[in-house]
Amino acid sequence: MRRSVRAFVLLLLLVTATTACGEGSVEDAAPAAGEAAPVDLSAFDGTVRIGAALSETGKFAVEGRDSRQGYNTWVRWVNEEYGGIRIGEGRYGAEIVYYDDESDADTAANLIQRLIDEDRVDFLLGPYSSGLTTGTSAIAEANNVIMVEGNGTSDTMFERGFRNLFLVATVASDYTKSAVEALAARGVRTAVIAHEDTTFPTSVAEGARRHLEANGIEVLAIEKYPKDIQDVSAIMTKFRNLGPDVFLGGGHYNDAVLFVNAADELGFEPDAMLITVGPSNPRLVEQLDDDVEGVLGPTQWEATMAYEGDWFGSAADYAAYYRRLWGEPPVYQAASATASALALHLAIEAAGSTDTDAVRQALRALRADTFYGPIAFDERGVNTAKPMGTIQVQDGEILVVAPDAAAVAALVYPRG
Amino acid sequence: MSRAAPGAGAVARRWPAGRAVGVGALIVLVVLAVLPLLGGTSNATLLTLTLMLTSIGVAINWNLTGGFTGYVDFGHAVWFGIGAYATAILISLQSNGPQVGWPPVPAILVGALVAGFLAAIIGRATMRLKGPYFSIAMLGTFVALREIVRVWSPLTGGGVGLTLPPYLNRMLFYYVELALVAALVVGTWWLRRTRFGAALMAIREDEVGAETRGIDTTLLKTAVFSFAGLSTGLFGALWAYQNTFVDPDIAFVEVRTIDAVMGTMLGGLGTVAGPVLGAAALYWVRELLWTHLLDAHLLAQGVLLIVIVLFVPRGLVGLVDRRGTSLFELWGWKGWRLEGRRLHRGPAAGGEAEAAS
Amino acid sequence: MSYFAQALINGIALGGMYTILVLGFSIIWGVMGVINLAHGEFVMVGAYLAWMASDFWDVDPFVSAPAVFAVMLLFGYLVQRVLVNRIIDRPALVSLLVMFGISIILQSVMKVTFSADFRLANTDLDGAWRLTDRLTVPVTRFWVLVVAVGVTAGLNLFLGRSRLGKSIRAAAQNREAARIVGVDIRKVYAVTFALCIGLTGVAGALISPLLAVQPFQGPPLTLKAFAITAMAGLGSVRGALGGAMVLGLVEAMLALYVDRIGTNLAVVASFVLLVAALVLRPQGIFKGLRHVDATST
Amino acid sequence: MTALLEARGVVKRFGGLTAVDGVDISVGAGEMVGLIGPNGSGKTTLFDCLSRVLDIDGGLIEFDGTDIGRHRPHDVARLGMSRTFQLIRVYRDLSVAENMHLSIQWGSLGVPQLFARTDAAARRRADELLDFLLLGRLRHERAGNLSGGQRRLLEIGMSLMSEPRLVLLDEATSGVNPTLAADIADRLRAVNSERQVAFLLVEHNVQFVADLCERVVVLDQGAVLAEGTPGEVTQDPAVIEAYFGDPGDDTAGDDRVGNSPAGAGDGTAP
Repeated sequence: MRRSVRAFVLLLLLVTATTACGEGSVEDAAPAAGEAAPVDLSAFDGTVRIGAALSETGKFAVEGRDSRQGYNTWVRWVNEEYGGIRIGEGRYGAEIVYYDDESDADTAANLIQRLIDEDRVDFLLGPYSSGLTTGTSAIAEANNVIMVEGNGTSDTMFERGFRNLFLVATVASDYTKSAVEALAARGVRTAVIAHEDTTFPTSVAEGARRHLEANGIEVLAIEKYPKDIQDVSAIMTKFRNLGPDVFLGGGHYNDAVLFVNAADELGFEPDAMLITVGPSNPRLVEQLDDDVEGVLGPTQWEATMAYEGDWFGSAADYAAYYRRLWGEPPVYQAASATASALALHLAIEAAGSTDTDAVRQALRALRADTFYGPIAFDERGVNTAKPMGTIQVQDGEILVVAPDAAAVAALVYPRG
Repeated sequence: MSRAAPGAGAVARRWPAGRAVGVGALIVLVVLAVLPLLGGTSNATLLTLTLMLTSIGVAINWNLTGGFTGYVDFGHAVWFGIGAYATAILISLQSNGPQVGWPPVPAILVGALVAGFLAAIIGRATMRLKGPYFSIAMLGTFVALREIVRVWSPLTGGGVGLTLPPYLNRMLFYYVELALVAALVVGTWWLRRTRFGAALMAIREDEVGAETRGIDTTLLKTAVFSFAGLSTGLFGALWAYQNTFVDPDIAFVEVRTIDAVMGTMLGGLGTVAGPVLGAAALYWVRELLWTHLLDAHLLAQGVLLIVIVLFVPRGLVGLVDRRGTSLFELWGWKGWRLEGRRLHRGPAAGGEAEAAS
Repeated sequence: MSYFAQALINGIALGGMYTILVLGFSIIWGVMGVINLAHGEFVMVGAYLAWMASDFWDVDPFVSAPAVFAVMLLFGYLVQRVLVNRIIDRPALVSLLVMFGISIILQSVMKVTFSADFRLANTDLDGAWRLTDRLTVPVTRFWVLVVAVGVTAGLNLFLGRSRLGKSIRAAAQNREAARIVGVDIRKVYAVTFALCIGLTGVAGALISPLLAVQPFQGPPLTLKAFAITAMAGLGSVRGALGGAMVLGLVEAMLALYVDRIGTNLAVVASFVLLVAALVLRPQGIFKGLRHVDATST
Repeated sequence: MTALLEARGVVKRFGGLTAVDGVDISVGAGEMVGLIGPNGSGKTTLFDCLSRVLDIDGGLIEFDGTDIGRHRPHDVARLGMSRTFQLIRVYRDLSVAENMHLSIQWGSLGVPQLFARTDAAARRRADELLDFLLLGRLRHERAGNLSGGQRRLLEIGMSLMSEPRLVLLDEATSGVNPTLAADIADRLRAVNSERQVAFLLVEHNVQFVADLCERVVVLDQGAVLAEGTPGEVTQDPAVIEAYFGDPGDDTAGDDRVGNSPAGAGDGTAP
């Protein structure tokens, strides 16, 4: 009999655990600790509540932190400098509710649902990465909540006909556009492409192929490789034999290391190397020093770009403001995040309300010049007004070389 | 504790206080079933509960082979991924080409069947292996199938994956999964009392002995392995439809296997209630760790895992019923026994060593 | 022709890297029967040590490797005393899960200490030797290969000739018999584990200029070690070299001769080979230290 | 009379060692045959071959006219040949009755019966057999709590549950006290005469074999050394040589590693 009592107690514990899990943890789940100082919103006529699930932990922890700082930059600015969002006659304070999605798709979905249902946010800002954005944007769509984002750029998610998803950044397939155009102008004839076989790099590579062919450059080969690769010698050997003018490659930071090293080891010396992720990261330049000289890379945004707007001022002004808040210069993921929030802000003001339909229409109609570049969404919800920038490592410095409007240095071709 | 008829089956002895547990389980089920109807239960809560039910379901399935049959599968999540992918392929045909995509119900069912079918083929080959070799072969199968899905891009969308039309009725999925988990619990409870269940346990205890006594061990263990694959495939198929998006790296996640193993161990290996209690508790503990420890949550999980394995080998159920299966009765454990809290080597008091090698 | 020759060089270079990566894993499994699921994490820790030496004191990984060996030897000994000692002879599931616990603890500790940022050590032994215009030998990998072959030969000698080595072999083949003839099993296991973790640390040091160092780099390396060991035979030193070379060459050839998806296929190949090797020939291709009969209870 | 079990030229090798070297053996329906031989002579290995636990490297095994050389063990069991093990294989955590229920005639079960609980008929049969084997009052005892001899009886009971026509008994008396051994002999004789079950007995205890069997086969170094009535065989000089040339040292390379702890105490000499 004692045994049955114990068994019963155990089951009661389970009930408690289950319900605690379902109900209690919503309250338990403290919002991820943001660095933003608490702002007194009582001075405003009301509050616009915005939700975001970002990766505090897991494989996107670094980018997640940058994105959060980007969003928080806007919150600080709009509440402290700008004086609140103008809606009709009133001035509304802005508040962002954050959760940590642990870089995990299930958790991200769970948290977005929670933001919509429990926290009753008016709008959503995007998570980091295409994978997480694809899953969560479907939930936003199904619940008719607008999500503006700047760090999930795969084309596939804009082919689903969603009405509530907007991207301020350049879509993945256009990552290489300005670089390819600049190279075509320098007489490049042939190219090869290698990309990691995951969502985002594949979108980039497919776009690159289109842009190359549109500019009359022949694509000699396209090679895929899996995640977590440890050796790219074979790919580079193949490419060396083809002798192309340009090599385009990329996926992740580690791939950039592998490509640069393998090219060096195999004596593969194309006139230009364009690597998707990596060259815009100062750490890579520092670690590979000479080997990375002359390598090109796409960038959404750089502080040196010649963009300016009525909000935040110029790109350089934004960078200075950001540095004041966080003690480090902004990477483009942070700028994209700030720009997403800014686009939403402008649309709310234009709509004069926080009503989803009104704001959606305002976003569609939005035409604005900002520190991040021009913003204008097409029918898919993608900002096609802003071109993708291209940087080149020159004497160990990362300089914008294309498009011409944003360039601060001339493209060096062929590289050293 | 009185027992019903003599020879009520292997199970009755191994599962304590059947009636109290049964009543308790029924109460939990009723609470979970009525909760959403009372109103005030948000979609977010439903989603949380659904995800928890998913991990409970996968743990129950893992326990079928890992706990009941003694074949510790380190690649079980592969069936989740296969179920998810098969369904996604069938449903998304409409958005990709001229063909008409399948409606969800048949797509989900066929998705599960595909997983079960593949599990039958692969299980037939890998279940010849014993102990860690089986585990490693399944781990290899997991990675190999994930990479094959990635390479087979015309069908699977390669690394880009497939998107499904969003259909997010949280209430519906919650009830479907609740019913599935309830059915699985009742099913495993019943299975343990049947000849089939007794035969599985005979395989776990002594496969050669079972075989010489006329049990077609290959057939039975492959059957239970395929069923586990099919059932986990079903959860995968439902998940794909809720997640609206699959790619190789989110459909095939090692963590799902690890959670199933850890949850089952925490609850009690080879018991009916173990995986349910364990997976629920793990889900809950993990939520706590994540919210309160952030960076250190992985560390805490690692420590927790080691502590469970070394010090609570019979799991939560074992705290109540000493006769639950201990880890030490699996694999090459023949010489080891657990008496009280301590491990002993050598024959049981007054007993004879069982056949080794 | 030079195309094939280059593929051969790439494959052998890759095989050298795999050899040094797999040795420690294979011997621990072969001698102690413990499947070290934290293997990749020990590689990662070794790589971090070499990176620190390179970044803070500007010491080349090839130079710091002996120091890394010593530090990891000590670390391995500690882990063995505190945890591994408790799981030897326990059911395989116990040791697998405990080793897995160690692996996530190491990941977590490194993540908290160093953040998830990528690091890269610097070596002076980089670049390439150009044999012809179309035929080059990667310098770093060449030296990794040299170390790998040296370590293999050394281990072979050690296991074959030295007293301690013979004890290790005896313990691997029949623990009870070894105990009867007076081998101190605990000591042998402690030495074996420490030695192998030291070796694994060296592997980490050597690949620190080749692969970016980060807390989550371990699991793919552990899987690779699995595949090679299962193919080659548990604890077989020569088998590790042979298996690593075979896998390196297969991957290099597939990647080179299949267009578009060759590199993807190479990864598929290593795991299909793993499963096939286990199902068809569980005892491995080479004769290992431990007798394996994977299909009987 | 055609033999129930007919094995010709059975060969089994382990690496370089030939454990069973061209053995011929036959057992007629309802016959009791003894199989004796010094340790390491290959008796248990031969049993493993006959019951198909081990694959054979050569020779022919027929059971009831069916070539079972490639059958799997459960098929053999379903044809009506069951066995016991030298090292007892009972499920220690189950009760005596539950152990019996695990040894039913699995081959005759349809799927619905597989998913049902043990039926009344099987329970009756188990109870009946347990009573017959003097284990009736222990039926709810945990098998692990039985004495060695009682477990032997239980294992014999399990092997009889499927109504076999031939039972291979491996060391039925090892680790059993003399009183119980006599009981076992008595029960075996009764089973044999009442149910026409044939037995092939591997035994150390030659007296036990001599009491039960009319025919004995002697194995040495994997080959048949002698065959005949117990009287003839024990007088055979070659047999005496084989036994005393290799004094009954229990640990000396029996083909099964790991000896039953109680195995050393029983009578091994002829």
